[in-house]
Amino acid sequence: MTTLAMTTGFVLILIGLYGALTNRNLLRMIVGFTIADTGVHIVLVAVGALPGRTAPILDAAVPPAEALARIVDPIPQALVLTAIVIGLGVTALMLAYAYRLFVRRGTLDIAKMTELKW
Amino acid sequence: MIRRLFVVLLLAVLGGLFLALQLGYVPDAQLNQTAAYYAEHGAGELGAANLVTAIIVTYRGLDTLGEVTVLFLATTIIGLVLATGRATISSESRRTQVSELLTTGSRLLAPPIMLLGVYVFINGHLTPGGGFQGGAILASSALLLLLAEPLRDFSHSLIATVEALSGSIYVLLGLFGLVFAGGFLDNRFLPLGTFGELFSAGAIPLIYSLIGLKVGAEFSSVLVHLSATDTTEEQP
Amino acid sequence: MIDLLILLAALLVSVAFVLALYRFFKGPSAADRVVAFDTLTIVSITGIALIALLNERGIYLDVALVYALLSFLGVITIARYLENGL
Amino acid sequence: MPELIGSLMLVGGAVFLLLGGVGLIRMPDVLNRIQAGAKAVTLGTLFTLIGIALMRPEWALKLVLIALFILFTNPLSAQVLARAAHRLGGATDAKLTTVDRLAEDTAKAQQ
Amino acid sequence: MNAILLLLTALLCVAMLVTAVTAIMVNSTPIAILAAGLISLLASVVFVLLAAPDVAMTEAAIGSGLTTFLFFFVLARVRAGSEDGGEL
Repeated sequence: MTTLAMTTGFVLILIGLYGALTNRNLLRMIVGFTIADTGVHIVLVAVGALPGRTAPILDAAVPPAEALARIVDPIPQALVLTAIVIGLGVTALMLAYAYRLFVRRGTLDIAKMTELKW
Repeated sequence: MIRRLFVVLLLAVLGGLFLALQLGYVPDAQLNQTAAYYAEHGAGELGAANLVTAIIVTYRGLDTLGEVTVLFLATTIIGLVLATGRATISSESRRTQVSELLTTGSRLLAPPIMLLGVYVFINGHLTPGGGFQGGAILASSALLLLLAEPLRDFSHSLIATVEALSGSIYVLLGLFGLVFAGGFLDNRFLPLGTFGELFSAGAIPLIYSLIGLKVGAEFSSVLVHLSATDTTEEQP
Repeated sequence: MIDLLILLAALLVSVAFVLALYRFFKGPSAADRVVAFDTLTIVSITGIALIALLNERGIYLDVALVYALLSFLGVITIARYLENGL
Repeated sequence: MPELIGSLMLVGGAVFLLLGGVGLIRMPDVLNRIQAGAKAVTLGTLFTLIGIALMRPEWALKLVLIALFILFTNPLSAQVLARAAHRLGGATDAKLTTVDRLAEDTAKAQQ
Repeated sequence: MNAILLLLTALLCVAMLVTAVTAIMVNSTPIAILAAGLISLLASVVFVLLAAPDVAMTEAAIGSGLTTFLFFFVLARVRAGSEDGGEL
């Protein structure tokens, strides 16, 4: 189960990067970036998920005394939690820049923005 | 065409790297040292049932402060970028009216969504969820109102006040921890209480609620800034 | 007996999931795809409830709670976009 | 005994979900597919949630809340979507649909 | 019982991969954005399967509503201005 999810995450990163690098529309590039982002999250969570264990939340089902033997690693989960929120901030920032570029140029085609070419 | 070939080559190299990682990966049978410490002592030291919350708010609290700062910066930059973009596209087409059912339904549903957000971040130390999720849910209720009434005026000053106040009190609580307990953002300057009850785990619910309010205000301000990009007059 | 029934239910839900997914990929118009998207989210709620049942952890239901209350926002956004409302 | 009834209801709800999926494939046009996707699937989900509530009575409160939320939100999204599909045009098969009250009302309102 | 969870994981993973390929290959931008939203919804179920309900809740709260809204909002503004980008 863990291996399957990890493989999926890796393939999602590759697919997302392919989309971000080959598309010419700025919005489509951001979509590819979002997919790669999700892939990274899945890989990180899969690294922390030990097979046959349960969520790191202690209640009647998992008393604190048994926690060591029964819970998964909580640290990657905490990292991914913050990464998702930052990811939304970054996506919103990219979209705001794309919108500004569109207002200035009237196009979203990356090939028509030639200032940085040499 | 040559560019696409280059991209495929790059991805092939990256894929080979991933394949090597994947084949060499052996899942651990036991928790590593840090995680084992958190699992063994987290509940007793901090009184939080949700270990992810314990890590985010207390053990790695400084990282969270940095993260909230990054989010604040992103929001501010979005506000700056879009504030100069008010003069917009000329051929603004007329918006379709909102159906009455959506207006009524959104008025009915926005309070429960807000309530769910508050529930999620107040119970962050007991059940899954916490400030970041609760903040996103609060922003979702603002999004629903925005969808139902696109021309509604959201109070920018209210959002800014909530964000600034919760941010300052968050840092202040961290300093309280420094003075009255073990270190910056230590939650033990309030009594730990009984494990598993709502008012337990010291200052964790308080700190996480403040983070929730701050994140919710930040996301709402992003949404409001984006939706205010056209100021062309609308037909009623 | 009960285990078998749960297995049967999981299989049926999986088949429903696959059917809705087929409509999502095929769907001639954009509205078709959005209907499939809506169905997929609701089928996922049942999926999460089943996972909670199989893992014996009631706290997983909180995720389904958030799912049930927020997944319709995406559908409404897309519908408003389609009718030129955004 | 409640466990058995609960699991039977679970299977019943799953059958409704399956029927909703089949309807999504077999129905001729968008509006009919919205019927299948909204009604049958909502009913199926309610059944499965009630079944699980019978199997685990201590989870009943949360499950009822989930069911309530689905009852509130799903009709709303289905209605907004149907309206958008109607406005886009081509939502119905003209041979099968003879009455279109929304178009009549819109025409009346514009006069 | 483990077999069911494995089956669900496999189903979700295959669905995510196919959806990702669709999102990259499809011609119309709105459908690509819709597919990206579907990926994050499916990912949140995968997170529940991987015993990470906190992460799943974050992904469900952010991936479904907020991201989709931001994308479609910019897309609607772009469609109002010109022809490229917004056709269905």
